[in-house]
Amino acid sequence: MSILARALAACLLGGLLGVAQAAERPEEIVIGITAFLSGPASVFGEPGQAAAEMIIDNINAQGGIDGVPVRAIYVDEGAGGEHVVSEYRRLVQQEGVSAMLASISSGNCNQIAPVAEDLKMLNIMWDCGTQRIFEEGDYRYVFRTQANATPEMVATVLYLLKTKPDFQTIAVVNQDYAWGRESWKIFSTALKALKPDVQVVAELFPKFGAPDYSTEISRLSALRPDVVLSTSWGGDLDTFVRQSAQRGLTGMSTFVLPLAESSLQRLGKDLPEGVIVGGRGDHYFLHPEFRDDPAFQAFSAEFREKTGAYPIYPVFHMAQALAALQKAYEIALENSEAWPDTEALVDAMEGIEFRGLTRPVRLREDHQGLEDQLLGTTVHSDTHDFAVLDNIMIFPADPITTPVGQISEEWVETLDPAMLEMEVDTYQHGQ
Amino acid sequence: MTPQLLWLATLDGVAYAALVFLVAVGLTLIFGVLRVLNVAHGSFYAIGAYTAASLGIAISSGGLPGWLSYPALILAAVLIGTLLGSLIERQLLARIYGKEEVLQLLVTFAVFMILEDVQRLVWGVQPYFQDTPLRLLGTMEVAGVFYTRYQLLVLPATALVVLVGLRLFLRHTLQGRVILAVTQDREAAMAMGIDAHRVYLTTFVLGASFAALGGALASPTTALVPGIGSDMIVLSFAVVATAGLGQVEGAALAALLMGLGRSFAVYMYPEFEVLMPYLIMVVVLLIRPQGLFGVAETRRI
Amino acid sequence: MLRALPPVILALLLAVLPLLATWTTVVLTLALAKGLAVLGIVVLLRAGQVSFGHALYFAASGYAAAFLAGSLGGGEVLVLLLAGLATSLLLGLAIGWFVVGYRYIFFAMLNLAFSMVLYSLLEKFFHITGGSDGLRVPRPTLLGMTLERAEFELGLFYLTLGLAVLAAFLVHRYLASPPGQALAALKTNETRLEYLGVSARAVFLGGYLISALLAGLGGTLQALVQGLVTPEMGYWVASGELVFIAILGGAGHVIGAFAGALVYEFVQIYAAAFAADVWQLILGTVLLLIILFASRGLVGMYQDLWRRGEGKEAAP
Amino acid sequence: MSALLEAEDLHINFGGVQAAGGISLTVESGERLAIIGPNGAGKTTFINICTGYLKPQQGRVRFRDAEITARPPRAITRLGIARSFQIPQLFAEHTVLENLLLGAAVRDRAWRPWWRLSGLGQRAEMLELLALFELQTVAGQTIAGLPEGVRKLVDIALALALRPQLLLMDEPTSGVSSQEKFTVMDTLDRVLRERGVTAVFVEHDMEVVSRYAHRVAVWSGGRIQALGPPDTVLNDPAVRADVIGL
Repeated sequence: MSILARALAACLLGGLLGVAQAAERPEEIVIGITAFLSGPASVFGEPGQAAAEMIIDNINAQGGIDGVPVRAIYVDEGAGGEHVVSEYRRLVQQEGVSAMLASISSGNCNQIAPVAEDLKMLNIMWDCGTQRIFEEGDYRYVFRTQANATPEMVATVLYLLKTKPDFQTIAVVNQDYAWGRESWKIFSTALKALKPDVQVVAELFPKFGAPDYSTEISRLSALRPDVVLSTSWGGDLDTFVRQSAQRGLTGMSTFVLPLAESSLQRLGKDLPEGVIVGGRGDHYFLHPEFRDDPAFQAFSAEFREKTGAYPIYPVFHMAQALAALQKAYEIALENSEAWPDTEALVDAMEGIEFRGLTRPVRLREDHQGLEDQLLGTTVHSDTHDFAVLDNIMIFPADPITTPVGQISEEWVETLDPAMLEMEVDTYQHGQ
Repeated sequence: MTPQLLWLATLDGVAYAALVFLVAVGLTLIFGVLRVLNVAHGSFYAIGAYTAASLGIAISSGGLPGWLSYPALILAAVLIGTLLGSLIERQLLARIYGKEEVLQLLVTFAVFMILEDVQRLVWGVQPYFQDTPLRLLGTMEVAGVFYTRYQLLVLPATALVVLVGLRLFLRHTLQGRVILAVTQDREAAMAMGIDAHRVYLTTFVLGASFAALGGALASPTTALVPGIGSDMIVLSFAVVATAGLGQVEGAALAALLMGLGRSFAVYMYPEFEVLMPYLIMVVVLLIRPQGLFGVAETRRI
Repeated sequence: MLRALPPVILALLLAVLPLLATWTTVVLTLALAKGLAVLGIVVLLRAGQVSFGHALYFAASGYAAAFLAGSLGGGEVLVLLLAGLATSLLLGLAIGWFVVGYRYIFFAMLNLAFSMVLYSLLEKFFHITGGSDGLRVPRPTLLGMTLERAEFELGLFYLTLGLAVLAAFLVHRYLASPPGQALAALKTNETRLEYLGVSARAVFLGGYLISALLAGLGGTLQALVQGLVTPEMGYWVASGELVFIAILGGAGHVIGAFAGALVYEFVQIYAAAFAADVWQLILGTVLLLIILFASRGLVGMYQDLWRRGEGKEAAP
Repeated sequence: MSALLEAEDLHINFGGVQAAGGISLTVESGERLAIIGPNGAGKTTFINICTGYLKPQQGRVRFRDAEITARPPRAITRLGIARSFQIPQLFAEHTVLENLLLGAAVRDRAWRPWWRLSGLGQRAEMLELLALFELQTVAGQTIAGLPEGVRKLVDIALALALRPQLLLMDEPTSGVSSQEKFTVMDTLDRVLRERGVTAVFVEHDMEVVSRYAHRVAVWSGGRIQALGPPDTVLNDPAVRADVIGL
């Protein structure tokens, strides 16, 4: 009769389906994955989704996990924080998911962690980098299968000081949200600890997803800082670098972009030489230690054929998260005959060690992943129509990650300049 | 605030104001005649931008000469302005002129929601880059800083052409004077036998084309992503309300005020950049509710 | 009174639904919370005015509750509700004092301007407001009881339902009362209202404060059930949505606000599940059809349907 | 008889047109004063000034020794002055009865937000007032659907509902058919006398003026050209020429 009545009947039907929970061996393992599938950040979410689909297809091709096929449901972070939280809750309560891989944005990770703990749902933070979650609370159901802001920023400072030890001024243009603000706090504190005489000439925080940086670029062009740092990523980073290159700012200052590994191919020739680039972990499609590894080459080729692009760090992070989940199921199945429920999976995740496509990662007792950090400097090459990395250094995770139980911003203040002498594996592009 | 920074802030402010003016002038023109605040105006901006980008990509991938991308901007604007403008005015707005103001406002809000999804369906969610028109013109150095000629010269020039052109059109052509007449006093104009529907259609198409032109011109300077429509529309609300609804020249000055306010904020208090336009709007509306140039209507009993 | 039967049945069904399908609890609470804010819009519409910035109070009260809950490490729901109401009352007075002097498009625009100022402040001052990620609202106690998630959400649902029914009744009585009718009189002839001996400004300020309180109440409830407040709660599109729902539901009757909010929330949830990126298209089209063919909204259609059922000619 | 309303040297002009160029007039309590004059002579402007809708550029208005020159209409109404309008000013979406009840509610401060307007105690009084003007049959109809003449009567009834001491009426009988004109004026005259209400009314029909007015003021070009009992003023050749000879 009225729309109202039909709508209510529909949701009654939907409700009944959700009530039957999976008790024993399910006929499929459903996992929820949140990622940016719209907006400027979709240049991250789409490859992440493609990687997940590819890996899950491969798992199912070998009969799934212990014979049970895996299915993924994707939630678009682009629809805003509230949508992600309510969709997350709907998946857990109505779709009966066994695990959740949540999210790219640090903001969403902050909001989801307590909700996951509340819903008692295994939650793997597959890409977000905010270190505050594990430092401000201890979680049973929340894990991070990759590093966090601290090792990434400390490694970047070390690489910057090893390659350009005598720069005087620096400016920052970060996105105005959790990641942008916190990463700058850690980077600037570490830099002051290791090189106290550096002067910060400008701190700019344009809106997340801002389409136009012309005013910021004009201001930086006038100030001419030695170094311009930006931890922005995805579409925002592409826009910022393109507009800076157009107006010659990249020629005047050394750009330090700790997340630009993900933009190399998209920026093409717009990304000049001499830019310091990081990959939030040891992720690089020409990774010196794994370039010749057959599994790495096979994955990279299959991914390129499916998406037309080389894998970027969100792809490696997705691979790591799924590898960890698979390993957890293996461990849980070894421990007991019954099909692992969430509690069994969570116990298996404690202190787990696993390998995605590059160096292995180990989870500490505070559920934080220890992941080595790779950085390099861009150089144009004749083999690819976009910049590749030279003078690559890989920093071991342990010395540059905040010890368990300490707060990053305080620990970073105590860094000792002697750290600069740290011995690090270094590779030139040719090798 | 050295003279150099002052000069730079002004240049950035003018470039940004030019863009905002193009969108705002269309909005104020439509309100002046139809007395409808077109919430869907931001969608014309966005779709104009996407169309220009698509044409540009087609040109460059088709191997055609780069300079063709300039006329492509105008073509995109006219195409979107006429197509979408006439479709919406004839099929929707024409049916509700008699209805209450809130319903007219909501029809355009509904159209805005529909077009937001249409954008997503047609152009997807991936960012679009098409900066041939910008790159071809190269950069120039001003006060030690490199500016793209496109942003420094083309945008303000186009805005000026549109402002002067519109002024001449409104004051010195028959069609223009008819539009002015309907703006000043709709009942009197109708009484003199002016065909209101034709005037509404031409005004709406003209206004929509300006917004699409604003979008087309902006496409080389920014990444095109879903949501650029909603940000631009609320900013042009601020410009139009500050200038005074229906005031064309007023919109130019208000856009300049907002552009400079925003760029000076980036230089002095970056945190206030986003806040400036609305702060200006609140202050102006509190002092002069009808806007800087608007005329207060008194009620006769 | 036969005509009132189906809505009563639906209301009872609504009350029982969360017991049948637990996942609907949060959706219904969100819909009722938004319905309260839409009820505020209905009050303003009765005076012939539209505020295009009313999500300002929705967001401000939500953030007030979030700050208070954050500092108290949870606090009590009733205390947080009072904090939310106090915030929208103070803000409503401060902004209302200026805004009630304006009418029609100027009233809409000035409200929009104030809401965008708040939105920019919420989004920009990261260290205070959490910026664009917003603030988490730790779970407070409900009537003194510390509850687990499921019980808390169910308790909050029934509290929201109670508040919604109470608000609907009070607003219905208010709109039929002398100050309420004076609000409607303001719409048709403000001059004569002054000539009766009452200040139109005072009448409108009364209506404005009530609508601000309703929006504030809605915002606080959403903050509590969602456990999260974001600047988007106060963005202009959110204000537009409130007006949209008022017209969708039908501004002629207080129930329209809640009917519209329920339909809106369910279409949003279901569209997100089945047709992710066209839910705005669906809702936009529904609104167009309503405005063009049934401008008295769902409630209006229901009344016409019932009248046609009784053989009487449909209302103009 | 004591002076009820004193206007003193009122000046106001709109863009060069002098709507009031030194108007001084005293209205005695209990009298019926008619105001006649060509259109645009400033008759309505005078009412607008006395009721606070317009602020005079010069001059003062006093009501029972209280200064009311620049007071807003709502304050002046509360003091006991009501007015009806040349173009009826009513609440179009309300019924006739609701219009009057709203007036009564404001009058008696019956302003509780939980009382029902339709349930107010003044309902009987308002129905009786409507009955005086044979309006009880349309009490339940909304204003928007009513003909001009009926709306004019409701406009006057609404002013009376406020129980004023002074009633200023702007062309009360315009829009009413000529046969009904006198029945309406008889009723009005009786009601005003019973309630002891002083009335000033703008009128064009000289028959009505001579039959119902105690005194007549002739307005021309924003000034009072003549003032006195109807039979002397209406027969004055100067007045007949440029005012009545229209």
